[in-house]
Amino acid sequence: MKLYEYLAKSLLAEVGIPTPQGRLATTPEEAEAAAREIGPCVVKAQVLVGGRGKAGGIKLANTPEEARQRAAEILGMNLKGYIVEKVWVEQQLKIDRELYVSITVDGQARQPLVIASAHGGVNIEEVPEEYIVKKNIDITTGLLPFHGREIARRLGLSGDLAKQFGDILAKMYTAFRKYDAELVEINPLAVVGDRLIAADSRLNVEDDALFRHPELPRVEEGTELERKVRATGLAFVQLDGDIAVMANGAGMAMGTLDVLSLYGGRPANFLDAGGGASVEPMAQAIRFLLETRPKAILINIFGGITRCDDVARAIVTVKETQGIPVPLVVRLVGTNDEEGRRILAEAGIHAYTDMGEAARAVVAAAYGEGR
Amino acid sequence: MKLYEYLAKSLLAEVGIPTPQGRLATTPEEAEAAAREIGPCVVKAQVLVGGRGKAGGIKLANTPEEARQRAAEILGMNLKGYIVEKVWVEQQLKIDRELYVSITVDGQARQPLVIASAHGGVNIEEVPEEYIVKKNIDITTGLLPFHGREIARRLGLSGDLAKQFGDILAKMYTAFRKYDAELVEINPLAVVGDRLIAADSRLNVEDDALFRHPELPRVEEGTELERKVRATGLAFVQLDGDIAVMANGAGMAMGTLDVLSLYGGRPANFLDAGGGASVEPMAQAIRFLLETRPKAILINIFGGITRCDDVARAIVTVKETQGIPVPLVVRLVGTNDEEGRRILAEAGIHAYTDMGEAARAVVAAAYGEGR
Amino acid sequence: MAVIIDENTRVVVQGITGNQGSFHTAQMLAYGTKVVAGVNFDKAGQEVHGVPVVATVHEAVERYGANASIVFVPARFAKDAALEAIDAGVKVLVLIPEHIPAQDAMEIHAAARKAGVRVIGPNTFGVISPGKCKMGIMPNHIYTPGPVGIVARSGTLSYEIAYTLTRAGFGQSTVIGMGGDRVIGVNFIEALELFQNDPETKLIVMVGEIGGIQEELAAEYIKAHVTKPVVAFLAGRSAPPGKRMGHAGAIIEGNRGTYQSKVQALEAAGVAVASLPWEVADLVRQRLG
Amino acid sequence: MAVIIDENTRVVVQGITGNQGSFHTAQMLAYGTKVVAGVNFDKAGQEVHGVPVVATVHEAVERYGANASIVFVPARFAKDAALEAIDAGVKVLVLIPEHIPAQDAMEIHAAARKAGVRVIGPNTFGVISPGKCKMGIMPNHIYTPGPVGIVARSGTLSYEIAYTLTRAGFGQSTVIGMGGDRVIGVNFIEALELFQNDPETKLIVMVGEIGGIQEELAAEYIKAHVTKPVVAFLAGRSAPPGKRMGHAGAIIEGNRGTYQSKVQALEAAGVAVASLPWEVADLVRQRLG
Repeated sequence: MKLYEYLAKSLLAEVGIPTPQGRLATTPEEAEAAAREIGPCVVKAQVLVGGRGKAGGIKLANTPEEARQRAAEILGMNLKGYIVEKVWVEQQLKIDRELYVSITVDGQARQPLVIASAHGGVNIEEVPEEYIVKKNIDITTGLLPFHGREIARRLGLSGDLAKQFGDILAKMYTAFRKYDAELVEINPLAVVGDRLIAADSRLNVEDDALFRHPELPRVEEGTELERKVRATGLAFVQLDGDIAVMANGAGMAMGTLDVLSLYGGRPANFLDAGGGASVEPMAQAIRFLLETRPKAILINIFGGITRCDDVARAIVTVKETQGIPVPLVVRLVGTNDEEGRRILAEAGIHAYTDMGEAARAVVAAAYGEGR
Repeated sequence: MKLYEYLAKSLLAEVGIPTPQGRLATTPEEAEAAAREIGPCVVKAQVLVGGRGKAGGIKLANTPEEARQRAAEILGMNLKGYIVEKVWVEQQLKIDRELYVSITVDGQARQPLVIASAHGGVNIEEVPEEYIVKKNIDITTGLLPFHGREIARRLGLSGDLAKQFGDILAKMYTAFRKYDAELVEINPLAVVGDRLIAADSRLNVEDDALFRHPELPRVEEGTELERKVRATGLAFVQLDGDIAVMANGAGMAMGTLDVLSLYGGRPANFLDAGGGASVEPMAQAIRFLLETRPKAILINIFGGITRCDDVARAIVTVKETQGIPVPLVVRLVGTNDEEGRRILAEAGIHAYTDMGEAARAVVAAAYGEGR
Repeated sequence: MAVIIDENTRVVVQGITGNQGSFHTAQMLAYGTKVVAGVNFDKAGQEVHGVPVVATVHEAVERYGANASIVFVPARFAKDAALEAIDAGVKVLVLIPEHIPAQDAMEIHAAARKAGVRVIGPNTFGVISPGKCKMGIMPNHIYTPGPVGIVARSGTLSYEIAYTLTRAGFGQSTVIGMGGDRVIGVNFIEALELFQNDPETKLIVMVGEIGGIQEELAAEYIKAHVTKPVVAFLAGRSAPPGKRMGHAGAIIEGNRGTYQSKVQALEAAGVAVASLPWEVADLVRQRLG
Repeated sequence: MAVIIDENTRVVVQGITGNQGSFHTAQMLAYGTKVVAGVNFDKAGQEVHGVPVVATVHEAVERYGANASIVFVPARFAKDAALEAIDAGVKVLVLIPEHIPAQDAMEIHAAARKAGVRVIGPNTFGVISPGKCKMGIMPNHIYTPGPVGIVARSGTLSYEIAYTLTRAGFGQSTVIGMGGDRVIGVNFIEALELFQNDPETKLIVMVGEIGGIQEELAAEYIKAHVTKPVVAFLAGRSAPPGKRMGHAGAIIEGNRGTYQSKVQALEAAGVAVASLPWEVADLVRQRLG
């Protein structure tokens, strides 16, 4: 879960990382008042989309009046589908130099990873490898002062800046652990005179650890339907095609989309019915698919922890309660598949065993045989 | 550093361990008021000596008046050299069963060690080995719920008592780490109806970690002189003989006492002049030894991190500033010993190289050749 | 021979009394897995499908000689369960739950590495050595013993492929589910090493997907160390960038982890990459005859 | 041969610019130890007795090939310094400071064990392989190469004994200071194992003291595994119970760790126990001729 900029910055400030002064504002008047306190400032739209600056969501203001005007311009703006409801009014900094530092989860090493660069202020993926310092942290002993010294050395920092760097890094790690972060990023970490300041920063909390963080406001990304489906615990992504797809297992769901595409089908979505969902959630998932008014539905199940009989019951439940008004193609193999097949047959639904056949069948049903 | 009972219990209660209700009192009236709140109680002398009960420092009181009387008896009492200034007025418990549990530092395993027994209420060293459960904790991952379950199983606990046990154990470990304890002990861990209560408990903080705990009041053990010497950072133990001894290194200091004893000397003290003390602290140490008015002084140095020239300078400093009115025997070998020997020679002090010779010489000097 | 588990594997099921734990215990028993005990502190003394329930993994190890554990407890309790199993001395640990926090997983893997425990998962379908032992949630009837080692990031897709191989007459030595999470135990490289050194395995099938750089790293490893033929299928060819496709790792970020980069890397390492799942069997046939 | 350190040991000194660090760097250099670098972040670029000061241990390893570190920083910074050295990849770590908190020491040893680093101390005088390498604070002139391996809980007392051995013509293979703390790295048992397997060592001298059960455990180990002759001296014969004699471990608690119990255990294991420090040389002479 990405956190809004203002929240991420506030949490990092809370653990002691120096951040620019800032105030949250929901009206131009509040922005003006904030600017009066802060001085020359930047007015920043609080939406979770990239490229806010280019889209006009970030503007400079040198006086309180300007801050009010800029806030008035930004509030209510539609940024890539999101309406701006809040702006973050933040102190302007006179930046002498820009560094980069982040802590993330390194799946290969199975350890936290610090990435740092003396070339900050740009997307780290665009910085040449030789300017990047990487260091894994042993999660059992944590981040110690020596990590700060060693990374500072490799960045070419010395003296008091190095000390400040180590201090900030230690506090980033504190935040990383405290908030179960998958990313804590300061970019740029600005040299302002003789001080280091986290000019811009991000804090993404891992979704799977949110149960440990009731204190954090939930931020839902995605379309309305995506949010609705995900709220039931299913992995769901809307795509721009017209054949709705449900499969179990992320790999299988992706594979189904791939096969469907290769046979000329246009998938309307990715839906992983997941690990061992029971009947009702799966029925609900099928209902969600029907809401998208697809030309046809393909259900592709290779039962493992998901039982084919449960899938069949879910399909029959939906058919019997609200009907399925578009062609439905089902493919069923794996755990309890015979029972599932029997349940479907009783409801007059044929179940394929071959994935390719099922994909071809749904393409034919959706677009007509002549295609 | 041992903590007073009331403080240890308060800190354990603070981390969430169920402890009996208690109040600290410095006057009989305060004890009476406490008992009025608490009901039938135990009045306990707050001194850091064992065997308080037998010495009359722990008494039952069933009414507030009795509590006042018992407190009046105990306050001001001399318990093994310590005057009782405070009593802890604690709720009486109806104990059904007594368990034992502690967390300590296991030097062999280099890990924290949980020791538990279903046979609590007595000194754990008196419990037969087969009734004792031991389990090391990996300090890098800490104490987890499973440790509680596994130890509870081996103690024969089940159901809610096991859950309470696990919860208390986890909190003991929290206290162990939070306070850099060398011992957290609950004995007895009392079964009172369907609840577990830490009827009596101890929390000893490691001396070497006290710098991390400015929040804890310092408790000094030992005689007045011992405290004064230790305050300078030296290891010092008063003994009942009459030859003052200074050596460098704990093993050497012990060895010197052993050799001295074997030759008929009676050591007045153990004093480890320690790892690389500089001139002034060593001079101060010699002054302390003089304060004990010994019959003679033996200084036995095998210089390593301690430099013999520094030792010599310390001796000469004392000799020149205040004089050394008793026979002084010095043995000097090791780092910079030639320089040390030269400095002493200039001050008219002979330095032995052989430890046995020096020990015999000081015995002769203290008790006369005829002995 | 097989890798990781075999007929000497004695399994304890953590969370045996739960819905999934109980169901898959029955399935594993039906497959012939030696499930020697299950763990639930509060239900110790009971039985599940004839398997004794004990209080802790330590008890399962002491009393029933368990040397491997499969975990079915809810994700938020998984770290405790996993560290319990490691502390109790099992040598193989299969973590079925999905949604285990990555930081918990890192702690689990750190402890496992220190103790020399092989971890499968989390968020895995498990591991099976057909005809010998199954520790997982995969269907029983789709595998058969044979010369193909399979290592897969995702479950169902690998069932699909194993099933086509079985029907085409190519049995499996061991099938390893790596798990779909970002922080996992046995990965492509470790699995490739195990299969390369396993005399029974004659060919290796990798089932990968978009996201991350695991397939690219595997390709480097294959070039340097693997002499046995390798066939791969990768899911996510049609996935748009920036969308997380279920698995924590399955997202194309920037120009990392795309379908094309993975196929290129693998083909450069001599791996035959199938376009459709059932083509894997054809590629295997060409290489094993 | 020698154990732990030899002529290939390349030493970095952590805290080289401090009083003790600087003094003992000079002493180690004078002894012939290859001190290749010192560490002090703020003084990187300077030199101490001709030894380059670098910012971190990693830099010392990368630029000067350091493979062993000796730590002189204040106790409260020792955990950080020790974990730095372990992370940087040294294989031998000598921890001189006393008063390192025991919980810090436990963390250090956990990390060291995981990384396969041999730790001497804390609160040790170090380790010396006479004529080859000295990492420690012991006087230079009291040792000479030879067949006796010494392992000691306390420093000065072992100097005393080494010095009498040297004067009696018995040189040393390696002298190991275990350190006086409760939580230490190389202990009697590990040292005994090293010496038993070292062809150069013909006899082992243990310098123990009251408190703890290390000598008793060593006695058990000797009975089972050590074929070379062992001679011991133990300090604290005259110490009263309940008084901590300087070292964290040197206290007789209850009936554990007494002089008598240690002597009995060692003698039962065939160890010759000297009553006076200088008798050790006589006992060695009787055994080595």
